[in-house]
Amino acid sequence: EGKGLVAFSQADMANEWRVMNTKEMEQAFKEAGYDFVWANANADPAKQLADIEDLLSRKPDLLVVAPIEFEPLAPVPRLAEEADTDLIVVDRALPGEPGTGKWISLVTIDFVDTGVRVAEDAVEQLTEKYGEPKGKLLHVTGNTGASPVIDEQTGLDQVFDQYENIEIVGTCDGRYARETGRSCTEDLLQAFSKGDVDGIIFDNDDMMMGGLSAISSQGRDELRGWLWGKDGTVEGLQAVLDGDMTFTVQTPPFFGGKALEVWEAAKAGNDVAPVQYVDKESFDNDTDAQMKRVEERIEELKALGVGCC
Amino acid sequence: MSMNPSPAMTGHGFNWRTFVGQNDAYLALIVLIVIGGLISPEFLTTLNLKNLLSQSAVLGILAAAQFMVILIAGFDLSVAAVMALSSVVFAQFAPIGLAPAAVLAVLSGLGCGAITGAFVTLGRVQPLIATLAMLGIARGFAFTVSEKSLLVDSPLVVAMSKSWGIISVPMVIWLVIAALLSVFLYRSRFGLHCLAIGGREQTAALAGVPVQRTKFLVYVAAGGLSALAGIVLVIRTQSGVPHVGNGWELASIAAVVLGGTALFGGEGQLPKAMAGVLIYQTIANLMNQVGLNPYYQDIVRAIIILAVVGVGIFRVRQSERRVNRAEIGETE
Amino acid sequence: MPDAVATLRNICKTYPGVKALDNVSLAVRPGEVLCLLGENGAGKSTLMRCLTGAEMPDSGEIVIDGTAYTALSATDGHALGIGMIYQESSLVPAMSVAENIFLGHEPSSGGMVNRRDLEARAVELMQRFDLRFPPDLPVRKLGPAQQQLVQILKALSRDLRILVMDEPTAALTQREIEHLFELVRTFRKDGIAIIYISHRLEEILEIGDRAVILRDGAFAAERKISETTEAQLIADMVGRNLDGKVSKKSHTGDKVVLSVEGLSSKGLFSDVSFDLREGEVLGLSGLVGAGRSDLLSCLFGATRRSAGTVRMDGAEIHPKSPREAIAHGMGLVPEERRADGLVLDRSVAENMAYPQLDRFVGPSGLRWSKLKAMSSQISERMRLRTPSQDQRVGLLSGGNQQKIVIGKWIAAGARVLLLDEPTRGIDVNAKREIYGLIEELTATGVSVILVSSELPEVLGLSDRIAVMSAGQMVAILDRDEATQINIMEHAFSRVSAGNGGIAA
Amino acid sequence: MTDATVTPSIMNPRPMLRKFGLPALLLGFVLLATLLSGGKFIQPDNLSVILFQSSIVGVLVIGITFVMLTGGIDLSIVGIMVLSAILMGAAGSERQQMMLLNDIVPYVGPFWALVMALVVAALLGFLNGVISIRFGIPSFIVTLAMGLMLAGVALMVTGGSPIYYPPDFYEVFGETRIFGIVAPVYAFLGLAVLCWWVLKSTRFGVSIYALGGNPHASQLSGIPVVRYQILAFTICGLVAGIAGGLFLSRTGFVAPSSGGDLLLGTIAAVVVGGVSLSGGKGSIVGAVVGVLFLSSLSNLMNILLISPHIQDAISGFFILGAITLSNRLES
Ligand SMILES: Nc1ncnc2c1ncn2[C@@H]1O[C@H](COP(=O)(O)OP(=O)(O)OP(=O)(O)O)[C@@H](O)[C@H]1O
Ligand SMILES: Nc1ncnc2c1ncn2[C@@H]1O[C@H](COP(=O)(O)OP(=O)(O)OP(=O)(O)O)[C@@H](O)[C@H]1O
Ligand SMILES: O[C@@H]1[C@H](O)[C@H](O)CO[C@H]1O
Ligand SMILES: [Mg+2]
Ligand SMILES: [Mg+2]
Repeated sequence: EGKGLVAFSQADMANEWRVMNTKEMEQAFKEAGYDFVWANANADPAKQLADIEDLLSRKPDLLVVAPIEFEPLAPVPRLAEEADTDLIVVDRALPGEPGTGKWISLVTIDFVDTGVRVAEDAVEQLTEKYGEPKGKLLHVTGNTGASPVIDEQTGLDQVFDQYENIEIVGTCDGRYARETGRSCTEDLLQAFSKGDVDGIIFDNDDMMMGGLSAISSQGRDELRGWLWGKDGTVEGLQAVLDGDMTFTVQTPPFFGGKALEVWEAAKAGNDVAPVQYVDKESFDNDTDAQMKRVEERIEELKALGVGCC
Repeated sequence: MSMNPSPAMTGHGFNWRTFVGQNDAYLALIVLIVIGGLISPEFLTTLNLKNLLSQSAVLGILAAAQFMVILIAGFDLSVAAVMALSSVVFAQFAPIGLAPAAVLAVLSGLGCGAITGAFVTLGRVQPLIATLAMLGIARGFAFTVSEKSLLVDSPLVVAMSKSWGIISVPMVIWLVIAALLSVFLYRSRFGLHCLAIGGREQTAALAGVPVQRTKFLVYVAAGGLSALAGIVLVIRTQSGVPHVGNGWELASIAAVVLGGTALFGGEGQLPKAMAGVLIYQTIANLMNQVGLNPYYQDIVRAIIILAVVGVGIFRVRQSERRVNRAEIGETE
Repeated sequence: MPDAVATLRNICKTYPGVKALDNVSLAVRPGEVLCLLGENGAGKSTLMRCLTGAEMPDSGEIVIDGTAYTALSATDGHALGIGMIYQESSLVPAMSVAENIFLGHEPSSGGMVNRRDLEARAVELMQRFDLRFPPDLPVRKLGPAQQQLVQILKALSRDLRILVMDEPTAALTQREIEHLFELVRTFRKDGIAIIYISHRLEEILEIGDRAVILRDGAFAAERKISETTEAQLIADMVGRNLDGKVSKKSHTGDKVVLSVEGLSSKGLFSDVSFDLREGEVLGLSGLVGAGRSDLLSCLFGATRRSAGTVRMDGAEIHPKSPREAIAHGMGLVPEERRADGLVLDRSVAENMAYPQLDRFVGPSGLRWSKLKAMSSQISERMRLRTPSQDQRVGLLSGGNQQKIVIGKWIAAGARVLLLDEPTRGIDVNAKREIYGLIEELTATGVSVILVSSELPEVLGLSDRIAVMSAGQMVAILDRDEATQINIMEHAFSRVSAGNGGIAA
Repeated sequence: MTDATVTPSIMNPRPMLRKFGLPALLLGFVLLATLLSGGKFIQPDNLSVILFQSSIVGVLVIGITFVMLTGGIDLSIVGIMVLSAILMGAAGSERQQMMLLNDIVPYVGPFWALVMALVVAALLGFLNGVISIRFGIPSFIVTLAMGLMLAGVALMVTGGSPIYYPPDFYEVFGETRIFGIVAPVYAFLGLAVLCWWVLKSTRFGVSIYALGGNPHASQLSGIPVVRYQILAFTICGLVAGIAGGLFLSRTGFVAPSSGGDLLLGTIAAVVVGGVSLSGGKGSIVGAVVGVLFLSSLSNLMNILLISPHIQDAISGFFILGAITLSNRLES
């Protein structure tokens, strides 16, 4: 009936980012006339491996994997080889050589770079505040051990290691979720009174929103404008406009169109780059131009059906 | 007696109901497999059966650990965390050599089991809470060993993830463990003592069964088995994964109960519990096979679990109705 | 006289709020049957549990073969050849007969058990009692009597020098009791020391050599059986003289309170009809398993009725739950009081109040003071021995527990009392008190259906006696025409010798 | 009572220990925490943070206590909580309606959304009760399945996306302070007091303990066992629904995957608080103390900036130690 079967293994469906990621993936391939099946690994690497085995035994023409993590999915390229199925990996990477065997391409985000961008903005702000790069920061992280958390940490460290007077004085695992982000912030605010710290870095905008509730509730308004996030969600961007968050990096969840393009090109015999980075954009509120861009971005996202009204 | 002979007391001819009763878990599995074959053309292929068996191996070994603990009327919520710990220990030390790495991994599991066992027996901490605490402890240690997953780059491990027909290394390890343990539990004094402790601890103690020692050993064994599951996980994923297995503690309990084990101890057969694992895993496999939207997969799984356990219980109730009164339900 | 195999010296044991044993000493010699007597809660079981290692005494010592121990473990007890048939069930319901018998000392080599061997040995033991059920049957499928027999086999399966039997006959039929006594006599010949606890004095007079009587946790008296009488033993137990015979005036009125017609419960009993009058005691006799308990629980709405009608005060009733039966004025004292009659973890007061909690609910919730006042009033009336109304029921002795089970129906004002073996396993004094209570209650118009396996009790208390056999009511005898003999004849009437009934 | 066998127990030190051992242990913890944190732990500000953080788990614990007293368990509380929060947020806010990817829930306005969510929560609890009690399937399995099922339903209802724009009510409620303490804390403590009273002073409460201790004897004493068991599950469901409201009022946000770590936390708290898994034993007070203890521990570790990696390990050892010690004190 259709042009062929495309199977997609999704890491989890725990946040809006993943939901959009799945929706767009499905839409892209279905509109192009393919049959589309997918499985949700619920953030469990062992389950994701089993999902991939199950999907491959249906002999799809293409397997798209959005890995939970790098290491535990090491067997995937070999499995694709054995099943004689094309493989495209999106978002996070897998061990092995994209562009060899059945693995056509890796379409990814550079998470280390995300960490670097956040850290550089923090250095800039602190330097502005004190006239020299110094200050104390708190860090509310995503799930301990998750690969973006680790990579972004690497990025942060790369930058902060250059400034001996900038220090991360407290860390808490906010598990990428809003409520836990709030609890973490509440506790950290108890540990550090007014004047003890300059700002807080959050591993995503959702946790930043939870942290913002804690800040309002505890009357720690001195921290408004000294929050960093990641993802560039509508609410996050709104917080940038409101001056609560100072900076966020957008990580777009849309890989389907790109994966389709890459696959069809490869099928047509064209050369495709084995590793491709999706563009990302930083959002800041220092200048009017930046503010304008944030407003625009909010509208763009709304047009895509994300965020509201 | 003249009025109500209990089923087991009447004659020795073949009794259809008794047969179904004694083999319910296997029959449920067969029914599921037949249904699978009918609704999905790929279900009964060699490749898929190999996948299914290999996928079941890790949960299967965890369920064997869980089975022993449930048999003595406990629960072990730490199985998956101990597995994760063992997998990272193994991965961490694999560069030194696979054998020493495996030994250290198993030791880490036995150690966790010993701590749990000591608190349950000497500290009189309820098993549920002791193993819940161990869940945290083992995860903490796992993250301390390695914050992120560790790739095991050994050619041997890669070789072990190959398969021959439906035979894979994880499957073989699982089945060997399950078979040995089944025979051991059925034939040994230790196994009988576990049943007695789970059935009525007070009675076992009065009969001179070394209750505390047996319990302690069960937790140690469960720790060791969980660690073996961790090694099998490494074979499957080529990595040690500190955060793997969230939710598997409840899945292992569900699988064991699907296999007809009494949830509160004292009754059960390991081979049936293993059939329960296959039922659990077959459901997951089938849903992917037929491409069921993941949004509905949890719902379907829930319904099947309820149905299998419900039918099992209904059947037990039917066969025991007559003699219910004879049960002396001492509340203790 | 041979030396003692075991001597208990100055044993003391205190439970929260109760001094269970107060400086008790006792010696037992090989080849004797030492009977231990005392009222409920006198401390008999506790003393013996100290001997077998099931319980640790607070002070005192246990001397065995010249070695003094301050405390034994269960394992020590087994190693020293001390076995006990416990009063409460000591079986694992889900395990087989054979597994239960050999639990803790399974014949094994290298830790492995040969089940065939295990079962063969079990069968060998079972033959001593003429028991024929399969050794691989889970014990929970057995009736209470057979379970009791398995417990006896379990004790006998070990090499014993001392055998303690705590109420071994409470659930047995006459025939099984005789088997047991034969065994006891063989043991005596083999030089095994036997400590026998029973509330049935006729058994003690038949089998015992010597009796030690405990009262309120302390030693009260010692008697040679050949030189004592039932009356003497009773006097020792209660500390005063009591008349040993059961008798009761008739208070039967004219009004039919309960009228049962063609009542059946599928697979349990069928076509039962009788009338119960105001103030009447209707005895219900029969062999174990005849269906008496099932009849009571059906009347009480606890099991389904498949046919027949029940009228109360002329109006048809059809209780589908105990709750409805209670609303009609019934109360059931079940056979297994610990399992079915009490919530052992809760207080005396609460247990007394369960059937009528509504009565104590005021606008601001339960009125505990009112509830406890009721409870202490009933306690006093029943002469309940408890440190307070807040005491956990599980900590009281058997007789006192039974008083609570009955007391709650008195408190609830039940008009028809269904008593299932109300005096099983309780002492003479408590029995007496319960008899008195029945008399007192019937005098006020309460009607009673009394199931009892003790014929003298049924004969002494009942105004009429109904006999059940294999699920049918085969006769209703007037008090003056009933004798032990004709009751037994009726009881056996539907149980042919061939299939032996439950006792075979 | 005139009784010779009864000796007064004033001389016995055990009851004293039993009574005061645990409070002493808790006091010890508070002192230790205060010392370690250089006084920060005991600051009124911090205590109110702990209370606020405890409120959600606290409410869940109150609900599950009812079920556990009957000898059952409810593993679907978090599922119920999340679903009811989703209903409150989705059906109660027009703005949210436009965001839902699936249009299964109608807009009914904030008040009716709240009512609807609570009714659904109670119904789900009722369903747990009916299936497990009427069909005799262990509640462990029934509620495990129910939890799975609700996770699926939450995804279906929302199409996977979270609730961002619940009715304003929740935000206002979450931020309203009375004597410096936020309203959700009052909701939690108020519910605790109410349920404590219910268990102590109603026919239902007294019966719950009875049937948890011995269902058969309770049945034969005329207690409507089945009805009360089902009622306990229903209350638990309803209370989980209330927890959903509190969840929403903490961050104005709920996603189908929210609350993933609350289930084990709830069970830990309730068992640490002395509620027995086998029924008939335990109290609301104990359970609430269990929650406050665990929340304080986690708050303390965060204040002390203990690495998140080993926090779980530390609290594991702490729980084991505390329970062992309190067992020692009691026996
Ligand atoms: N050995 C047994 N095997 C199976 N069921 C038994 C056995 N003994 C008794 N029963 C059960 O007992 C019921 C009938 O006995 P019931 O207890 O009503 O008689 P009873 O005359 O009251 O005897 P008892 O005095 O022991 O209570 C039957 O329904 C049966 O289920
Ligand atoms: N485990 C226990 N905890 C608390 N009190 C107990 C316990 N066991 C027995 N008692 C109390 O100790 C006393 C002695 O009880 P014991 O069971 O030894 O009496 P008994 O003579 O065997 O009575 P019965 O004839 O009823 O079996 C009673 O007051 C009883 O309530
Ligand atoms: O980068 C993305 C997003 O930040 C999201 O929050 C989770 O998955 C990651 O891969
Ligand atoms: Mg006794
Ligand atoms: Mg009976």
